[in-house]
Amino acid sequence: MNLAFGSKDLIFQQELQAFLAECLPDDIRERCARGLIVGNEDLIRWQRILYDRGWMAPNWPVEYGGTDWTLTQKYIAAREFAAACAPLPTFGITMLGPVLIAFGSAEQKAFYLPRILKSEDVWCQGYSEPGAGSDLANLKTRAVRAGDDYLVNGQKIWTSYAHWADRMFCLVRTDPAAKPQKGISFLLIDMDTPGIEIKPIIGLDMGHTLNEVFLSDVRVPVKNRVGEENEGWTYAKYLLQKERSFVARVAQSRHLVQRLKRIASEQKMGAGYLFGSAEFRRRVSRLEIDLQALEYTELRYLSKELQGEPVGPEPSILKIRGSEIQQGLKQLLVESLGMYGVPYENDSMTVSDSYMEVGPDHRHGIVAEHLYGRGATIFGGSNEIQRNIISRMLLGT
Amino acid sequence: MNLAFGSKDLIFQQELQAFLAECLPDDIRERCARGLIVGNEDLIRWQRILYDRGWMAPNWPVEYGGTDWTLTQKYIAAREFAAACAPLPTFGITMLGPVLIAFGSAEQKAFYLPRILKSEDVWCQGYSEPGAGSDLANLKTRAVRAGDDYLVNGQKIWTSYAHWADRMFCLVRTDPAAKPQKGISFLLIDMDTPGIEIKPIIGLDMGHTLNEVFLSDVRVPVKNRVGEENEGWTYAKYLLQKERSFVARVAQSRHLVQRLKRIASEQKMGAGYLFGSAEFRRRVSRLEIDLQALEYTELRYLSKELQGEPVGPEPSILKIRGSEIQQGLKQLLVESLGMYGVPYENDSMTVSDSYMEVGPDHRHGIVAEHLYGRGATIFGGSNEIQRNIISRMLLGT
Amino acid sequence: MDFNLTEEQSMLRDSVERFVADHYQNTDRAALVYSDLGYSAEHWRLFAEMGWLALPFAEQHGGFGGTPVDTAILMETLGRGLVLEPYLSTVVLAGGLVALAGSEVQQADIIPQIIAGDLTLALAYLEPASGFDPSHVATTARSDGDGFLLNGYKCVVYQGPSADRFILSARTEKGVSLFVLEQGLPGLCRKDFKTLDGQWASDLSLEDVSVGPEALLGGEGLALPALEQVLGRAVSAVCAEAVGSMAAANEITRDYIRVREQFGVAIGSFQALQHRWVDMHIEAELAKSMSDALAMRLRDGDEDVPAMVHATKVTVGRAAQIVGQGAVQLHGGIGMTDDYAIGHYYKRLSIIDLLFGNQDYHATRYEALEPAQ
Amino acid sequence: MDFNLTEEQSMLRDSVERFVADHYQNTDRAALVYSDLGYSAEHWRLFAEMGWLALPFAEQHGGFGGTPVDTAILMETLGRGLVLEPYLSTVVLAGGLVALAGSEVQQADIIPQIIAGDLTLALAYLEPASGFDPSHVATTARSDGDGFLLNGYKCVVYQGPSADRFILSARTEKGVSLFVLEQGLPGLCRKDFKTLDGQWASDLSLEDVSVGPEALLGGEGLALPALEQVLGRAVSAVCAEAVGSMAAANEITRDYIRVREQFGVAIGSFQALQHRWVDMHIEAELAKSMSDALAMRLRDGDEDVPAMVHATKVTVGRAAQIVGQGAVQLHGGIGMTDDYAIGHYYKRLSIIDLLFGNQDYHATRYEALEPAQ
Repeated sequence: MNLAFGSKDLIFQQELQAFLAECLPDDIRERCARGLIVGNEDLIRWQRILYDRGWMAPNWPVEYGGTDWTLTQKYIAAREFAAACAPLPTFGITMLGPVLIAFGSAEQKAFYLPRILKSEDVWCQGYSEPGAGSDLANLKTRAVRAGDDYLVNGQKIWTSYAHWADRMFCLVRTDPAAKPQKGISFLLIDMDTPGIEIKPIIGLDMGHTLNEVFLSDVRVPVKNRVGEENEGWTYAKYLLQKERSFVARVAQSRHLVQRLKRIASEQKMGAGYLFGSAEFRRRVSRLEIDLQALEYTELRYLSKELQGEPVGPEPSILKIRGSEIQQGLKQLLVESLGMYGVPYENDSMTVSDSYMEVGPDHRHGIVAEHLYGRGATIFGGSNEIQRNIISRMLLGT
Repeated sequence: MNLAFGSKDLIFQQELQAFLAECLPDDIRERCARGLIVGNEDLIRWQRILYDRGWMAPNWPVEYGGTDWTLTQKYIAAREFAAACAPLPTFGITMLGPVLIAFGSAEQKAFYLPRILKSEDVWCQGYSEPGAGSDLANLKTRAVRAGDDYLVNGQKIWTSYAHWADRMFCLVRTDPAAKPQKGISFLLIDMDTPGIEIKPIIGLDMGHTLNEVFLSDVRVPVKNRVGEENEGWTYAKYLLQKERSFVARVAQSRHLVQRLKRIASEQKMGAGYLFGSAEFRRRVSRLEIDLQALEYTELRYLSKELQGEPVGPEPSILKIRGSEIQQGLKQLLVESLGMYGVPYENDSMTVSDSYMEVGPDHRHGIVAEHLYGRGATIFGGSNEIQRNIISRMLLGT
Repeated sequence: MDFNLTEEQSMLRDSVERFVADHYQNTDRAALVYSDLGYSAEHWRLFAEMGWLALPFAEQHGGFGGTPVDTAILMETLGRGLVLEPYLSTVVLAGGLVALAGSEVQQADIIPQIIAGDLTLALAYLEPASGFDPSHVATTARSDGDGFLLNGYKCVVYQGPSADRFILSARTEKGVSLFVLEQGLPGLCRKDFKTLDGQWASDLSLEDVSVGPEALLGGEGLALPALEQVLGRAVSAVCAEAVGSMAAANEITRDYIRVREQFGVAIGSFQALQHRWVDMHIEAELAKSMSDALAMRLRDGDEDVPAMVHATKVTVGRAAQIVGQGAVQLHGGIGMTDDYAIGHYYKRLSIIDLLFGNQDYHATRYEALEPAQ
Repeated sequence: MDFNLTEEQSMLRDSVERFVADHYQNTDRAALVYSDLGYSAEHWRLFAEMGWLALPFAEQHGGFGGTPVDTAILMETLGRGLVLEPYLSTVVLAGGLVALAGSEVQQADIIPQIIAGDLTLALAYLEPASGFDPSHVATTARSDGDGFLLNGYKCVVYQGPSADRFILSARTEKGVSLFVLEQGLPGLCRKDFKTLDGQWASDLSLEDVSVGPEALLGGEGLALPALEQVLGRAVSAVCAEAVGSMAAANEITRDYIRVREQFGVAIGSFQALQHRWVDMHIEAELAKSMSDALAMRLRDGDEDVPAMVHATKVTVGRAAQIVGQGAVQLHGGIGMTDDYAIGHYYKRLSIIDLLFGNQDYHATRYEALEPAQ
């Protein structure tokens, strides 16, 4: 047993830190630090910097433009990027890339992967449907062969950033007669194809990140199908597993703890400071300790993975506890504002940088991040679903 | 809307208080105040005092030796008895009496009811079986007609005070072919009938209140059946509903709060007093406030009942919250002892009055009551079952 | 002992229920939220016509002499509909202070106008460094001839943009005092903003705002007992409102999980969801009992009212969090959208948890009533 | 970074597992609990033979120079079996103090005897008014010729009846000091009792107990740093033990709810029970990570060890409560009986929550390391 990272890893970590300190633009760092959404142009600006450094796709193999980082180094990198308040990698990098690399045709890889690396394409994920949220096997969007095309009809929902996207990777039903999890195919769809209509969903935070995507007789060339027809579920499951790595979000939560402590020791509350409230203080330290436990758990699981143990319920455990800690911290951040938790403007995050000029500067972003964060226990497999997964694996009931 | 009790009720309350102050023996009050179990002889000594006063069976009609108290007065009485640390009424009074009065034959009423009032019979309840805990419909104990008798074979479990009991009221299966909830009969069994064997179950608290009761070819006269054959389930349900009134145990919990505050403000903990710990203080006040809310909820439900509204999920709500508060308070009481939560003797409650002569006097009884109290969320319909009941009534799912 | 409504109280509830059904269930609440006023002037006239604005005031001023119990009944029903009209600011808070502390002249001036629906007011009592403590006042009112010169900063004044007048706390030589200020006084600068729960509010900065002696409400330096008493009634009012909002949120959630299907069955058939809903229901039930009892205790002027105010706000605050968060979670994705009603209930319930002091504030004050040794 | 066991560590774990399987899974633990000794002298000889009693001691005293990680591996496995032998008292606590603070003479006297299994010790550091604070010592040691006269009262000394010697803290003119006392000294009076977790313990009262200068362990007045350091290792040891007990409790519970039927199905098919078990499992997983990390940090002598000690005890304490209470609840009636194993796990886990300081104590000390302004 050994807690320390090796000296090579420590040098790697310093290299990352130096890069992030020098190259991450201040305005982008500032938005991320406040939990505000980073606009598409800003995101691309940052990604071009990453691309120039060769670090755009840490999770891809070197031959496709990825890195040769070890699993430990990938972990360190994810942590350092988050600690430095860099934007998270996009769907194209985290989700589509691995699927194309594993299951795509040579042409698909040659065409799409470089475009993702160079930020020439922004991708969105067409997964959920009104009747298929937790239960993806219930997909209804139909794709029917018509010559060299599929004719796609249906509706997707909760599609993050569809309004920024050039393309969508998408699950569609190609064989309605098959069992629910069979008969699904994986298509790549250009968002400017006729028949696609995007309708914004305004969130609890009054921001626009989610969308409905309506597909009416959308023609998708058969060559845009990834892998075999009716085998899309297999690829989706592969992708889901990728999605669940590094889900604990420890570095992000640590940043929340730091913000919280800074505010609580600066914020006057009547006769004293907020941190003088023993109850508030205790709630902060409980969450800080929980976060420490989560971090060691993440490291312990990483060390099992390095040893070659197969992945079991660990990602679900990290997701459940990570999201609970995030929500707890965001709740405390809102409480730290006292009555300044009340003001809220609907365009404070995405449409413009304008925000209320009332209250202390540190309040900017906190309520929006809190509201948006209520989704952490809902999207990407709700915590109820995660508990079912763990139960199925360990109780077998 | 009106919170105050009427002046008649207030006079009634004073009368009760005066009686309890004068007539409840100090040694019995002391054992109850510490949450220790009161021995059978002591119990009977107290019941004879109640009988002389005419208050042995407040929940029975006057013509059977009960009282003419209104529902409000019964509530006040239950509260005052608990607040004065009087023993709780026994199964004969609370559970069997109402069933006999509603469904018993004239002979049964004439014979059994006076004997209960005079504490000539101690009753136990033969309900649960190894395979029928939450699911009483799964009863397996068989009763087969043999002339004027039933021949009873089977096993009961969790039978409180069977070792003190003269008789047992008991559910047995008389028609195995009927649907699970049909074919059950309600029998009155003398505990000295040949074929009955009692095996103590030692509890978590190392005390002996629970038992297994084995029945082998036990002859029970048919005249000892209450009501119709195969209709026992109906009577049992009636009894269950009686059992769930006054389940919040507010007065008992208020007594725990008082003990807790007294200990916490007397108990040195390092440099200060326990109550100087802000976290401990907050946990006490949270529970005290919860208890206040529970008490007003009990009163609000009582006022609905007085208005004639049918009983719905209210008893389950009171049971869930009441048991959670009790367990929370008992946990805090143990914590208030610091390291003196560690000593524990196995006969401190029932077999003898001897207890460790270490630690402050107030520690006596606390750990035993805490351990015994873990059962509050299990027995009498577990809290999971209570939530199912509420869900069925209100969600209809 | 009786928690049931009298006939008159039932009639009051029924009339408010009808208003909510007619004006909030089938119209576009969002349009009101984004209007300049933030609520409907037409509704406000209806409030006046129904006599609701007269409810708590004494008969000598044209009021009905209603009690905190009546206010609670009204507020609970308004809470079911997430009603936006400024009853709390104008009637409970400002009206309450005028009725309690105002001179005869001030009462005769202000109360009939409130009752007629012609005057709205807002209360400015908190400051950026005060937390939730009304006694922590840095704003000053310096004697200046007959009158006063006010300087300072007040924060998060609900209905700040639309109120005709403010009642504002400031510190004079004699202590914390209350002043009635007209909108638009020179030196009184407003920063307006929308609130999380869809209302309008303002921060106020005061620079040498000059007022005459008639602006003083109640005795100089005597504001705190009146403020505390009225804030206690306001706690009762928002707790009742929260009780109504929680009942509605639980019903909406119940109806949703009964019909929403996943894995081929209604999600309400999953035990984990059932039990979570049951826990939300239990919280709401306990909150209702405390809210009702607090209103009765306020009416009856019981001695232990302060402890009961704090205990009720703690109970209702926690219930509001559990019900609000649970309702969003049980809705899943749709709970995260602005279009669907449940999110608005969640937001209002979150705000009520902190209005007039959050759980920590009230628990601390509750404990201070019975100090540890 | 590696949480996996080395080959040597795996061998240690396997050997302890075999011991537990051979001696605790098929024999009558209750008979040991109610024996005069409270554990098995034969087992203790086995501990010596296996080298476990030598594990943490330096090679110069015949030890193996093991680290807190090795102790944690041993304790975790002992925890799975609810093993009764006094490893914690004799080896971790008393042995740890002698190794850390003892003179060469004391070390050469005591440590080889411990390793041989010939000497057991108990630590007496708490008093009725001290809470969990080792610095709060009212027991006095007055200079008396060359030696000392001890007066005072020590409470809840685990293994008090069976230990050959005590290590006891008392206050001299120079501050808190440690003394080694033989059982049976004149004026040393013992009150013995069973503990909730089935062991023997004692309160000790001291009336003019006279000891020579050689009884002083470490420098006069210098006890606290050594005590704190050894208590930190003891926290690590009991946390590891709790991790083993929780793993066992969760497995026993899993196996029970898989087979126990109600309403015609295994109760493990009810989602509410499944999710509760999952939450117990998650708590145990997090506790395991903290416990492992603490052992490594203690071994590596990291700067932030005190914070980590407090954080780990808080985490493990909460997990112990949640797992222990949940295991009893999921068992239903049978969980409430003394016959069935789960109740004994619950009791030991409850005790571990308070040994060496409960959650409140450690959270407060954690916070004190980074004071609020």
